[in-house]
Amino acid sequence: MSLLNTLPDYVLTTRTDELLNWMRKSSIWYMLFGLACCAIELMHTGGPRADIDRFGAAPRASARQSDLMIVAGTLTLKMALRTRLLYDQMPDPKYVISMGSCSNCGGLFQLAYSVCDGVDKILPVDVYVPGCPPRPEALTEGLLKLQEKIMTERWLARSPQAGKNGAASHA
Amino acid sequence: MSGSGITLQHFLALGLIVFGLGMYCVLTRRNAIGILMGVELILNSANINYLAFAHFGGGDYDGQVFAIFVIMLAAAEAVIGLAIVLAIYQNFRTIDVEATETLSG
Amino acid sequence: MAAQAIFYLLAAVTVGSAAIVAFSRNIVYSTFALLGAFLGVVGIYVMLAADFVAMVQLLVYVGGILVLTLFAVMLTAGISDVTISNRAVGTVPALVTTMIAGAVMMFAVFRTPWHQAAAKVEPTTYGIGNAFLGAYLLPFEIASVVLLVALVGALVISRQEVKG
Amino acid sequence: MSTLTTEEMTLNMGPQHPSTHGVLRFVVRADGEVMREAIPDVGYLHRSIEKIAEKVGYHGFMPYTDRVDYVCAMFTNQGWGIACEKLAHIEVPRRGEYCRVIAAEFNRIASHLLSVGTMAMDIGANTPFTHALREREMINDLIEELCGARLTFNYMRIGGVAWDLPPGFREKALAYLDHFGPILDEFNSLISFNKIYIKRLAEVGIISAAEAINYNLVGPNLRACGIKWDIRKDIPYSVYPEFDFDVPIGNGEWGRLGDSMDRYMVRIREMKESAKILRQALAQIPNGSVLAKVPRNFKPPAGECQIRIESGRGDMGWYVVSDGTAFPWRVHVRTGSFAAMGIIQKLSAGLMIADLVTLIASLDVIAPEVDR
Amino acid sequence: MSGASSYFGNIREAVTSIFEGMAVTASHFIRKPYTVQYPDRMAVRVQDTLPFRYRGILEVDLEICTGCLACERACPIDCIVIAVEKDPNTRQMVLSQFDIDMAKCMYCGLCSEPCPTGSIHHTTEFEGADFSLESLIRRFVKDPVIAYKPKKGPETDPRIVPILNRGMRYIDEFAQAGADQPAQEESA
Amino acid sequence: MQQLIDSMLAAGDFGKSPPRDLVYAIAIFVLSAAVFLGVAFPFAAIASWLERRVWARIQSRVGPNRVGPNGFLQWLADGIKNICKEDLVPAEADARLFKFAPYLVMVAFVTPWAVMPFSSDLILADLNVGILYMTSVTALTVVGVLMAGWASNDKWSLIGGIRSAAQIVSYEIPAGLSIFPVVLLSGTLSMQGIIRGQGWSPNTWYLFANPFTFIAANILYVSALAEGNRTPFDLPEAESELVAGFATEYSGWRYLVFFMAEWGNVFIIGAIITALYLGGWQFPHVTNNRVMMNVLQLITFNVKVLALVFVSMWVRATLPRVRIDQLMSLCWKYLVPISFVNMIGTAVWVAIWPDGNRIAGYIMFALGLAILAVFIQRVVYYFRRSKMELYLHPTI
Amino acid sequence: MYFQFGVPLALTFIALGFVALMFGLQKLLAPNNPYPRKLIPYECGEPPTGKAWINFNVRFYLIALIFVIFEVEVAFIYPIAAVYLDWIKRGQRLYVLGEILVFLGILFVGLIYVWAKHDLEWIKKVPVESPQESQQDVAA
Amino acid sequence: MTPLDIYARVKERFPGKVLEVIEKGPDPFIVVDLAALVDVCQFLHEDAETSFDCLSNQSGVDYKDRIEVVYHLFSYSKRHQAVLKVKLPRETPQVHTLESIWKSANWMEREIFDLLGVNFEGHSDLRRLLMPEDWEGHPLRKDFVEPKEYHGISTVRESPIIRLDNKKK
Ligand code: SF4
Ligand code: SF4
Ligand code: SF4
Repeated sequence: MSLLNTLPDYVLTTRTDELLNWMRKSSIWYMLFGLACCAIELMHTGGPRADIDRFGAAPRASARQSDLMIVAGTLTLKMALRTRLLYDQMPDPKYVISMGSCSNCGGLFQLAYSVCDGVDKILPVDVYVPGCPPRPEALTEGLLKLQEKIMTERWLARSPQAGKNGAASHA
Repeated sequence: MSGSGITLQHFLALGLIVFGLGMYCVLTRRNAIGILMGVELILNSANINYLAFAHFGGGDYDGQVFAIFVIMLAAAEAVIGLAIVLAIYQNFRTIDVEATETLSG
Repeated sequence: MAAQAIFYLLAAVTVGSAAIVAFSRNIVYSTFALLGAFLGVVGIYVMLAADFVAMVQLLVYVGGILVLTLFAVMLTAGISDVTISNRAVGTVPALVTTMIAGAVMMFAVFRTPWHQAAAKVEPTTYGIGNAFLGAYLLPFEIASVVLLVALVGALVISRQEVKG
Repeated sequence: MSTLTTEEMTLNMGPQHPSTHGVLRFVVRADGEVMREAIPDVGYLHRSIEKIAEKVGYHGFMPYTDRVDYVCAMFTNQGWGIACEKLAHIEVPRRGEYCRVIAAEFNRIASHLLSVGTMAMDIGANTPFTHALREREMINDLIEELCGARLTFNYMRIGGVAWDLPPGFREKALAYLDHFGPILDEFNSLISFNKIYIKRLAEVGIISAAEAINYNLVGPNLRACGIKWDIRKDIPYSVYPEFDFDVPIGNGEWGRLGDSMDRYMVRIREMKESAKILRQALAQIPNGSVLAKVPRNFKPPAGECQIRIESGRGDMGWYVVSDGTAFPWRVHVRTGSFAAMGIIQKLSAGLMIADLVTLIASLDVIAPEVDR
Repeated sequence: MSGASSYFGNIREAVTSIFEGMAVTASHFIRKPYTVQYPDRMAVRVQDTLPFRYRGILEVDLEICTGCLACERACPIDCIVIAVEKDPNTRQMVLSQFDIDMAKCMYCGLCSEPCPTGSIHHTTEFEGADFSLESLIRRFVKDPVIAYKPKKGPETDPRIVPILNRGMRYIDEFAQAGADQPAQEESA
Repeated sequence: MQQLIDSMLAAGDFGKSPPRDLVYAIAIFVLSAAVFLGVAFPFAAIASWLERRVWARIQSRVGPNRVGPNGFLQWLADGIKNICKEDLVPAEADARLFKFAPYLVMVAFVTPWAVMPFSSDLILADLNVGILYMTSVTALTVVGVLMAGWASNDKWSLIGGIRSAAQIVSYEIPAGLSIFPVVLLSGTLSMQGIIRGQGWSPNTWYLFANPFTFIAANILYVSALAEGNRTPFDLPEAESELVAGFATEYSGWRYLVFFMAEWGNVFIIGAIITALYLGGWQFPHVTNNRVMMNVLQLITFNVKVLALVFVSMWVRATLPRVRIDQLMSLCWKYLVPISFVNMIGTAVWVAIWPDGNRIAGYIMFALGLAILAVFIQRVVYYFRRSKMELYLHPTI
Repeated sequence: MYFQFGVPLALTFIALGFVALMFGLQKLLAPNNPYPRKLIPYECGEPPTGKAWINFNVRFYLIALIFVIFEVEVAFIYPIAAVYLDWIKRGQRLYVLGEILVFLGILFVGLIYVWAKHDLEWIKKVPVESPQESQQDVAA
Repeated sequence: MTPLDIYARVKERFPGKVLEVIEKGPDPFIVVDLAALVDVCQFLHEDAETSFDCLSNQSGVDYKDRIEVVYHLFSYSKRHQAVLKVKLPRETPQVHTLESIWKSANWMEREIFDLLGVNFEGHSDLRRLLMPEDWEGHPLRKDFVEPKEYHGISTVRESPIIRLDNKKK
């Protein structure tokens, strides 16, 4: 049994929530999940110039240990099924950043017959990052946006609208 | 260890129980590796007795030296035994002792 | 008092694990349970003031034999159907035999008036070393030769399989 | 060996796997650590670019060519440009050609940097990878000034390039090239000459020259087998004849001819050559226009042509069929990675699982090039 | 190479090469990091360091948009939607809608190339991350505006002049077919 | 602390009178808990942050610097994040063993701290078989890792686990053999005894006692790295081949346990080398104040250990990974024979100079300094060649 | 000595307790909604093919086998090494030295044997064969 | 040799098998009789004069009435190239594989089979290469219509922008 969203909304619980959220947001491990061109920029984001490790975001190879799936690139229909499985295998709380036009809405490949127009057709997306490809700083900004979102989540305290926080998210 | 209420019998009894379990294992297992495990248990119980007697019997080093030799022999036995087990396994695709008997016979 | 507690704890660990080894139907469980048995025995050795032997037990049994056994288990077939990998036969006669043997020895153990003089508890490494270099020199050398032979023999057996 | 061990196990490498560059999948039939074979399964990045070409016009297809091989998009741009120019008999101004060459060679360096970097990372050394990324960042800055994008350049147009060199570009480029030489040596002494690294690469995935040709390997992979073949020299296009550079080939000095180490070293040496070309190009770039007059709705005469250019991954062929309308009838790209993927299954037999990773990296396979 | 010598040769090479590698990494340990601490800990905003040509998020200066629809036609993937009709009584072109779907745009710059006034152009802005797709659609026309009509002579309206200059400068960046380049390129 | 233990040891074995036992038990628990919570756990946690920073600098990055001062609280964030993470047990996995493996690994990571010689008085238990104990408890890790790999019922995990086990056991041989030179020189197995056999000045360290020990120390370090699954021997977690090795299926806190164990082992490796070869806590006798001395010794010891930890991080950032067959041949064909030679050589050496040879000490020490000098010269050379100004974005 | 060996025991308990405590914390703090697709073994996004509990490569077994023997020998040397210095000091140099040399010599012979017989090499090249063939010669 | 010489040589070696020779355009090519393709290629591969050791490119084109498979041959030893074509009926396009001559044909033929539905007899494993196994139709055919959904994932996405004026561009 877990205390999530069960405690009444006292100052104490909300403070604890803030602490927990702060900790969770500063240690976002993202799954190495490069699909296409954007994957190169994803590498660069982990690279020396725009070092996303500053925010405690480290790449993880296995879906089991990652909190964040950065869908970087064109999601083909063939890949879509695998992507959904990978997303399922991630333990809660889990988040998705859609990076680049392709994963936002298919982008320039809406004309294509083999491309799934937009990752939000198969996963719940938390943050959309525009660009083709988004430069590393843009992706970093996306990560910061995600951190904002995490900070607004209720963890222990009973949340006003259910299903908003990671616990109840996308079951 | 006098006075601590733990007497020689305690250790002997423990060794006895372990020995019994090991013996049961050896008798009943059909998996050759299981049998080897039983043997390991028996050897351990033997060691317990060695050391118990050594400790309560004035405590010279013979018992311990013997215990070490026993461990050494156990290692040798395990190595050879397992090698043989694998050899059997290779020839019969099973390490079920009875099956091997029938197969070899 | 504490000594009793610890003794019974270790005894429980040893016997419990040994029981799993003996009775589990899953060969892998038996193997991992062997670890518990060995650790318990290590504790018992320490209580018997044999620290060096205990360490050797840890080193050889846990570090060596157990790992070897695990590898052997993972090498042989039937791991995929672990639940029936460790069938037991003739449990009843085995139990009877064990009981009888156990009873006899139990009798011997508890009826014999052992002369008990708990030795001084002291480091044993030097004593063992001196024994090795002194009285037990020959067995010691022979032991190493035995090990060498065991190595060669085991390798020969396995190799003929390897090279097919 | 195979008699003793095991029913073999079937491993899935990919599609999401750290080592497979982009989304490739390998079904590995392994026997313990040793592979029976690794069966490639591609198409996870098939974006039907060839079909899209038939929907968007000749001009509109240029941005899509960036996505055919995003690691060295300049070459795909150039290939498409050259193909259309050949169809419509358009003459590109010399300054335009020079701009193309400069952009392309910078891109070649960047591409090879990524290749060797990922190579090192797949073998477990992360530092060389990040250093390679750092150098790429610097090159990206230059290219960004040139065409305003870091990865999907869309720099070239049919009949030339879209932007001329910006002011001050030459100085920056030369400054970078001065910096690049020492960095490359440093990179070598950091990883290339490391004993462990050599041991990992040497005598892995050996390809004989005949095999390479029969499997239609191209570019560095082909040269590593000891064949001195470079489109830039042997079927010259653009203004390459005006530069003097030589074509590094593999010479099995670390192991056997045509092994992974050779492929790796060929790339390292090619970077040096590209730097050489760049210096010459920046020195002797002429004045003039960079873009030929091309009608906005471009209608090449009906016909077909095939052109080959030397991209970062080697000989890239563009086969274009035009029916005289504003839309190409059929476009087919033959890329280096495609052929390289074809040979992996054969090479993989008897390697260890760890070697598969280095094999992929050493062939420098890029998923979108295979799938398009 | 004989067995023994290769044996010790291996050891020697391994040791020396590792020695070198360690030296390199050590030298990097004392170098300054290359990181640009976006977003907060940096002297200049990244946007300001990007070149003028950088193809970031699109921007439209409605003041100088002529409503010629060249950009809409040029875009290969139709992510620009412009609604312009002629006002019957003032017979002026009125832009009632100018939307760009930045989520779909591929930042190729094909649209800003044909624009006569440089009204539609890429900025160096790249921060657009958001929680919903709709918010990525840029709607430039709040309420219908009159399209810009190029003058014969130079532009006079002080409000428009700077915008138009900027637009023209942007246009000039693009290579003109056949035209020779201004000399300043060669001064470079 | 030492007095306490002494008094108890004097009091001999257990069970004179119940309260005494209670005192012992409580004392043991409190002290052990103090060492675990005060040293082992924090270090294991903080080391992860440290390595990320070190790596980042070597890779010309910055590394985690947002949580707390210079990102110092990164480890806390990771920990709490992982505790807030869902805890998955895959359907096909063997749940019991899957859940038990982390415990085993944790035990294997904690128990060696019993003989960690922080200073002349600060040591939990100066076992007279200390070093033997230290090497043999690592065996538990093998079992834990095998258990994890097997129980996950996932191919990557299985390969990772078996690789790891084979690797650890193989490298126990060179490690064990490289310990003997010290035992031969000092004639004892207890940590404190070995350290007392050395002096504070480098030329009296066993590292420089004779050429063989010098090589033995390096071999020991290499084998220890291999036992700790550290690069260049991190095949079990080889990210690019096996996804995350035997920990592939583990999530949340369970994964963190493996993580921590690896980090703690780095410290233990450093401690072993320091105690055996680098003179442990030895510090010139500047004051008679026992507490002061202990503090100084504590600092000395930790400085040495942390230096070694730093080296291991640095190595990890530098070297690529070896292949499994190369790993084995390196162990059995290079390290083991050489450590044999070392041992024989040392035995002869001791037979000739039972009380050590001072001149040899000085010579070896000078040699070490020379190597260091050459190294620094190379570093400076590479540093000079780099163009700093280009490192920075033209306009930042 | 008991006291000293009490410490490892205590540490063991502490370790177990600590891990368990954290698990308790996780139970409280972590969400928990497993569903079948989530519990599929991780295989890079593919649904798994074939079972993972397979027999493994004998190479590792041979390594372990050699290891055990050497491990035992190492265990044997410890006490001798410990008393070595005393015996030297007691002036029985050549005796103990010869002793150790003989012992190590025997051990070394074993190593030479293993080496010479190529039990340390990793047999890399498997005959590329179709599965059914491999089945046959396995059966053979 | 120039392509034309090569074509002439092929002509006199295989009389009547070369259906047409197109000399105009950037790349002249010949259309070979379907039945003779393998022999011609074998000849080109082995003949000392031509010795085409590499099949550098193989692609299929769907003209509305027929499907053509195009072979770009190249010779590293002689440094010359040639273009062959075969015309296939659109309903049952079938041609013999060249895998036996040039290994590189293997994957290219798989791709053509996948995208255009040309059936290569004697191919070692003729599976779909790029598209999923359970995909219907051959995308590069001109009459291919994109399916509305695939495994429950709809493949159409209407633009979120609503045109105010209802003119269709
Ligand atoms: S968004 Fe652009 S850059 Fe990213 S994957 Fe799609 S096409 Fe490539
Ligand atoms: S940049 Fe390209 S995709 Fe974007 S609106 Fe302009 S033309 Fe269309
Ligand atoms: S933005 Fe430029 S191209 Fe587009 S309609 Fe306005 S003026 Fe014409």
